[in-house]
Amino acid sequence: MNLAGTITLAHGSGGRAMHQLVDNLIRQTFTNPLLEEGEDQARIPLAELVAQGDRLAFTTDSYVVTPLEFPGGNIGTLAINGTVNDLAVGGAKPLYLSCGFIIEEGLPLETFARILQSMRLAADEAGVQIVTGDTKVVQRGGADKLFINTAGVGVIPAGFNPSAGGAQVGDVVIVNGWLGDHGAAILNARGDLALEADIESDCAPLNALVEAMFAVCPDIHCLRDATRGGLATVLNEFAERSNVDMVLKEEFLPIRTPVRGMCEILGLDPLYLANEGKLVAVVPITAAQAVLAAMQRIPEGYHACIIGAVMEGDGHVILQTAFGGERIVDMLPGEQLPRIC
Amino acid sequence: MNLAGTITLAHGSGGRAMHQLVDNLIRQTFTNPLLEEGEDQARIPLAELVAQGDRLAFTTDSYVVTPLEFPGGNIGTLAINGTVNDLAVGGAKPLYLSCGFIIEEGLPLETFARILQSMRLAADEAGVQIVTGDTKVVQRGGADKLFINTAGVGVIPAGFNPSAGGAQVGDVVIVNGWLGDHGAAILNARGDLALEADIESDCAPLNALVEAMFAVCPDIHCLRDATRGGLATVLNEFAERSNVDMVLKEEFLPIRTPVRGMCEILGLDPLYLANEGKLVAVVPITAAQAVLAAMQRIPEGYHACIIGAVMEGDGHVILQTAFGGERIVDMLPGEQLPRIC
Amino acid sequence: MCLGIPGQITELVDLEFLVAKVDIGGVKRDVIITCVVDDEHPAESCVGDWVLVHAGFAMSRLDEEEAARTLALLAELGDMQAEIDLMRQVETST
Amino acid sequence: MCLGIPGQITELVDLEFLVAKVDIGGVKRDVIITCVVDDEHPAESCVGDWVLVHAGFAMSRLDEEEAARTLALLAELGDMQAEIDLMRQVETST
Amino acid sequence: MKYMDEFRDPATAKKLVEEIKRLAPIARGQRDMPLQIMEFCGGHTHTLFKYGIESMLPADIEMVHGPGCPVCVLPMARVDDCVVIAEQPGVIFTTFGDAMRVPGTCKSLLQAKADGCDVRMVYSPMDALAIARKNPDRDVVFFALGFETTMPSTALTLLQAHREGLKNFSLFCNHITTPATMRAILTDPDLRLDGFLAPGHVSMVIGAHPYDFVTRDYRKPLVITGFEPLDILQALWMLVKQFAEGRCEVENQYARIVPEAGNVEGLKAIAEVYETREHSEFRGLGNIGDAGIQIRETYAAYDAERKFKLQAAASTHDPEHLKCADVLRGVMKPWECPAFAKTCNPQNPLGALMVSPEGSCAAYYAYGKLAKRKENT
Amino acid sequence: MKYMDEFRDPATAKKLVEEIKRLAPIARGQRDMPLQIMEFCGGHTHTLFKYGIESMLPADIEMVHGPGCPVCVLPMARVDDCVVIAEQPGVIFTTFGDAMRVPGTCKSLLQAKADGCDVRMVYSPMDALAIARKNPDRDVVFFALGFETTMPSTALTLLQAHREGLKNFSLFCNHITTPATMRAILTDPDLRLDGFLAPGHVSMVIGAHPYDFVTRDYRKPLVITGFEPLDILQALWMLVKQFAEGRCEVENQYARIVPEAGNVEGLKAIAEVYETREHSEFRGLGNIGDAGIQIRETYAAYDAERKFKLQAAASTHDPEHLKCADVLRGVMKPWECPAFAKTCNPQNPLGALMVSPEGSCAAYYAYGKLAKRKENT
Ligand code: SF4
Ligand code: SF4
Ligand SMILES: [Mg+2]
Ligand SMILES: [Mg+2]
Ligand SMILES: [Mg+2]
Ligand SMILES: [Mg+2]
Ligand SMILES: [Mg+2]
Ligand SMILES: [Mg+2]
Ligand SMILES: [Mg+2]
Ligand SMILES: [Mg+2]
Ligand SMILES: [Mg+2]
Ligand SMILES: [Mg+2]
Repeated sequence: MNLAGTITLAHGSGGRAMHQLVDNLIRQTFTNPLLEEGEDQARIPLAELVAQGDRLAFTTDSYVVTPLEFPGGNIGTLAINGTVNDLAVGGAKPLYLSCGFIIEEGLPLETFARILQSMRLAADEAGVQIVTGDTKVVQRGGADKLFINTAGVGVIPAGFNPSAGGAQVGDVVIVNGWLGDHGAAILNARGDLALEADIESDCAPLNALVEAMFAVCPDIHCLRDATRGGLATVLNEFAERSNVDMVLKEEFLPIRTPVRGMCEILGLDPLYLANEGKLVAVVPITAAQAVLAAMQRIPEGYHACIIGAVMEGDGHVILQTAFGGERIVDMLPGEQLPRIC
Repeated sequence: MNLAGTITLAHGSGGRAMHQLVDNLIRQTFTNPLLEEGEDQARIPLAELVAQGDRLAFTTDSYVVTPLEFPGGNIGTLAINGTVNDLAVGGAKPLYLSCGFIIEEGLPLETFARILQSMRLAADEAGVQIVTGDTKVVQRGGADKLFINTAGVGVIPAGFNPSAGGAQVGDVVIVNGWLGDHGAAILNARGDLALEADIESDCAPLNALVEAMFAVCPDIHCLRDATRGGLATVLNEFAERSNVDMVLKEEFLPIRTPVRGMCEILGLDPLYLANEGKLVAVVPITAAQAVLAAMQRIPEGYHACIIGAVMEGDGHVILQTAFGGERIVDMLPGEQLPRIC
Repeated sequence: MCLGIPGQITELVDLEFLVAKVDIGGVKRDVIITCVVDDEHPAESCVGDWVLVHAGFAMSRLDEEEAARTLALLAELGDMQAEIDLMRQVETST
Repeated sequence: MCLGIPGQITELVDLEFLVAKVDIGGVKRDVIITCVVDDEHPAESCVGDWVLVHAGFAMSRLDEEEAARTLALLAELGDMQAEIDLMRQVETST
Repeated sequence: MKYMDEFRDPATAKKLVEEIKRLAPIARGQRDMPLQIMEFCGGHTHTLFKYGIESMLPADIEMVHGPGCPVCVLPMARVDDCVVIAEQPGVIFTTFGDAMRVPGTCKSLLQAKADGCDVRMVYSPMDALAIARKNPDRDVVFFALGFETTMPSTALTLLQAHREGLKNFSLFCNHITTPATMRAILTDPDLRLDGFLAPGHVSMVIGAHPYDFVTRDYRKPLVITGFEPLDILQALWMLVKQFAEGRCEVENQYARIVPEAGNVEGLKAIAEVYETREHSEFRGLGNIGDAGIQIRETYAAYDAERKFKLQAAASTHDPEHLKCADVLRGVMKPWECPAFAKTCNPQNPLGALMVSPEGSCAAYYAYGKLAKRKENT
Repeated sequence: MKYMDEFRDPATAKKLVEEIKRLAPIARGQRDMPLQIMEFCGGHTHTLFKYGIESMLPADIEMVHGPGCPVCVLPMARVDDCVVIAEQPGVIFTTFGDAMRVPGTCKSLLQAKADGCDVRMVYSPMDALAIARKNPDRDVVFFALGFETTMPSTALTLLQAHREGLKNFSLFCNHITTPATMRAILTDPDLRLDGFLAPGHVSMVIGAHPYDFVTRDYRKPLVITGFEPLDILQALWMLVKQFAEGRCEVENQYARIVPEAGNVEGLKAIAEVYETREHSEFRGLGNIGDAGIQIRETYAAYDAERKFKLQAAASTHDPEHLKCADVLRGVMKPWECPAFAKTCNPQNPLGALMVSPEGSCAAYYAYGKLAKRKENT
């Protein structure tokens, strides 16, 4: 397909222009037999699913990032990995994705094609297929360039049942590496704070990592990817739902220097920064070393470490500071705003 | 939840405000056991699915309509019925939906709550459950008030296999009623053409209708809902994919007077107007009367009628005019624009 | 060129600016009636009148008698045609 | 109030408008150095200097000697403390 | 719908076609070619194709599609001017939907909109005026386009803006007059035409007399015609009757809408606001004296051309391989254009004739499929 | 990170705490209440809570959280003024993130933004100036807020706008000076304070001498303090030493940043652009003569207050049941406010003290959870 020019309303009209965009660009990039059917819905043999587990996992996320492309990824890689990860942290093997585009007229076709291409690569890396989709085009000013929704289905093997409410006193808390990279990379890439930093989004699929973890410990108590709201928010969910306290050791928290630097400049707390390739696991202490070792064998887990423990309590996250004090790490009321005072 | 005020960026931040919105408004409105789990993904027993058919149907659509609310429905009812219908026209029994909101800050909470409420009602009417979801909030000017994506899964009973490529010479073409109501209602509701007409969107779930149709004719050759691009676009897809001609009789086409009136004023062709509760079926002539009779017993099929037949050809849609002539009804290049000349 | 549709004036909306509501197949729109108002047809008398609407303006009155006359002529032509057909049949059959 | 962070000037960006690039834990930002430039410290000499950055302005020079002195004092305090601890131990053990 | 459905009756059509078929050989007489009837107006072309009328006509009659489509005769340079205006900061450019897709030298208004210009479709120039009232800090320009049918509406809108003292409303005037355009066609040495269907809606404004020169000076019979299929068939019947009976008159098939003298108020508004341009270039018609229209000096404040200081549009000719001009003048059939259905198609129109549903190229493109199908089956 | 991590060393902290514990009883002497030390600056409050320092201190010392948080002392009426300005058509209202969430009488700037105002967060007033350069057709206002630390940056930005002749940039000046505010606290008859930690970053601008009146006139020892946890512990140690040794001096713990004489260029810019207001109302502090700051007549063109003709903010008092003023003055503890943790909480702050991470109410809200947990376990 000729990639000169931009997306116009015609590409979302339901007519010939839309069919050409869908057939010659989108479908061609994502190509796979289920998608090729070209019906209003993908049709997946249930027998194939039943062979892999006993429950269907089903999830969705919309992606609205600005800018569309940033160091370490783009909205397309986020859309694939984010949904893959939401399936994976349920213990599921991610299998099939849907993909809904909402495009602001004027988006260069070439940008769109590039994002599609990286979605394809991300899907291949995660071992999933995009089997159904939808494309809408809205007026100039009616959207911010491009939004992507993905929904995903996967299959959860029998016996895997991680849950935000499953943490038990004595469990340990593990993350798979550096915190806050994605949030800092986006702040940086947006450019309106005029900062320059060598920070890349951590955007990555976590399904291989999760598979390795379950292989050594089918009884992972809690498992979540730490996206919007960061580590702090996920741990607050765990603590509240499990009615225990999560106690973190500040010096165990893996935070890169430029991320710390950006936080110091802007008065932000890295514990609330978004990640797109980080998970938090709560595992029985007896399994902790095995899980950690399994994680550290997978690239997405090279920097996995224990950051804290589950203690008796009534649903708080507590940070033991390196300085020797303690403080509550509450869920934030809203977005963290850069501050100067 | 207190519905005074508006959606702000805090509601999409991942923090407390978002959790409150999700828990106290969205989850409470959609409430069902799978959703209550509150994990990153819904977990659906596969055994329950296998009991209903042999294939999983999976589809998605994003909804971007302006205005959000219009006679006959709103963006929420569209989001439920549209995805229910895309599952149904694959022969599937629609079961579970995901739901992704993209909200422009400033949307009145009360509007959002009203739309959620009608989604719940639409889901109940269609017999589906919203089991997983996502909420994003974007800056003012970053979206047009509210976009909704739904993805859906359902199960297709063994033997049902409608397909755009399945039309055979001699088949008849059936629609379930008045054409173009949704497109005309939206044009009217937008108000920028300053027209006043008593036209309601036909937004409706078609799964009960489809079930009734398959009950009398498991061998429906083609089945699609005629949404964007209207009847003309669906029939062009059928014709091209089946490599036959679809020949329509103009006097058989059910079009309400005000829809015709609006089309005459604006120079539009009702065959390209969107519908949100209309399907087009191509069925063997031997089954036509049985299918029609079955349809006419269901409210969404009261006005079902035969509008044409499949003839030998190379993929065109031909309209035999009431006046005695013939013309090609091609797919439009882009959106139909009102014209004056 | 020049899409124009017959509609019937149902209501006067603004006598100063000569705005009236027109009904076209059940669809209503405010149109400017400047071009169809004159001494013979003051605005006040327009309700019920048929006009040709183009681009939001009533551009001409529809002369209902002329319309009837044209239709009558066409019908007559039909009769004439029927006569001719009949004559031909008669000719053929004889 | 008044979040301020030490950073090191790595580059002069604009001598006329007194803009310099500052490095803070690997993050760089252009800041205005008007307040840290004087006859004794001309702009040209600033690269390598540590400054306190607030709201995009270098607001003060960081006196590295003073910093060292403070740290030394604190370390000394540590030694003193260690001495006291030792004394106490000796006292207790006797 | 009243006054529409009655004029779409297939039974009556059948009778009319019979009559035409009966009279056509007589009308054609000794001509070696079929009778060439030009429907001047794109609206008529649209009806012909929409109802499949040409296929009903005897071989003695051949329809020639005229240039009566305001977007079809619009030179690319004028679309470029629209884009230039729309790109000014603060401008809201308003237009009928028709003009949105017409290609300019590098982009259409639809593309300009996608690229960020505030281009809005309106149903009426009065709606553009309402936008101006509602946006006092924006400059609202209406693309005034069309033959005499549309001129009163834009003139009355301008006069209303003037009455209200609105400073942020102007017209980009690209109106064109029918009789002058017809005269240009009639003087074309390449053209062979036997008669005209004249545009009914133009005529309701200008009346019947402006066509007198056609019968008087050029001896071509002419019937003013409505837009329903029976209107056209009746008008064709009236035309063949004129030929058969050796008459050459201006007749009015569309008497229910077209008064002999036209519309007094409409003509008054036109005369008040507009005057003819000395030079005006139209696509396919070249520089037609008297056909182009501009806003009088009195209303200069409402003239977008003056307000935005547009250069007099350079005479831009279409690229050599695009034959829109020849098709417009009726000297070439669409399929004879080398671009037809190849590089130029409805998805990607190179010329305006492929854009508008009234454009003959677009119509033949669709019609061609049908014809091909008929051959095959 | 250099010059930060060294001042966060827990081993050194332990030694300092030991020293403080050793000296505190001597310092306290015969007082029946603990030593009341006010950290004037919200930045210090933040450090205290972030590192859990209060829990390390002996019972002889009680920290009193001062009003040194520019958003905390901002009267609601000033936020209302911001919203009024932001609502003007064409305005881009720029601000530090801190002020975004502060409630006004009916909305915060964050809500004004959600309701359609163009409110943008910036890191530096210079970034606001850059926005003004890039948007010559918009009016860019910067919300100039803060104590002396921030005043040079806004003054220099204004002077730069003046040099460039920018007509579309202005400051909404709400600066406030530290010594005048301290004097207001010291004259409050309700208050009992023994000594001060003085704000390190204000001091780097104004130097050490402006505090002389505190020791001279009010006999309260004062230590200028940095923002790392060791800075605070060292300063507290210095303070207890003063008490223990019977001294009453202005000491400078933060000599690495704070020069004796302050910052010459910064003070010059302040003097050039700003002057004190006659009347200025601050939350909790009432009308403090000399504390409020306005833009001099010479730079009136850059003064948003004049440009948008704001009424002199009516003296709006907080509703009776909101005790922000008392908490700010240090005469009431946050939990004594009847709204605390009930109607007023971080999700739905009624007062600014519940908004900012430096606000004592927000800090105690979080701290309270911890305390409660400790009781339980
Ligand atoms: S085919 Fe295209 S280029 Fe050729 S005459 Fe028609 S519109 Fe013009
Ligand atoms: S609890 Fe709220 S209202 Fe009470 S003093 Fe604190 S901030 Fe003010
Ligand atoms: Mg999700
Ligand atoms: Mg996610
Ligand atoms: Mg779709
Ligand atoms: Mg945008
Ligand atoms: Mg998740
Ligand atoms: Mg779909
Ligand atoms: Mg659909
Ligand atoms: Mg989500
Ligand atoms: Mg909007
Ligand atoms: Mg569909």
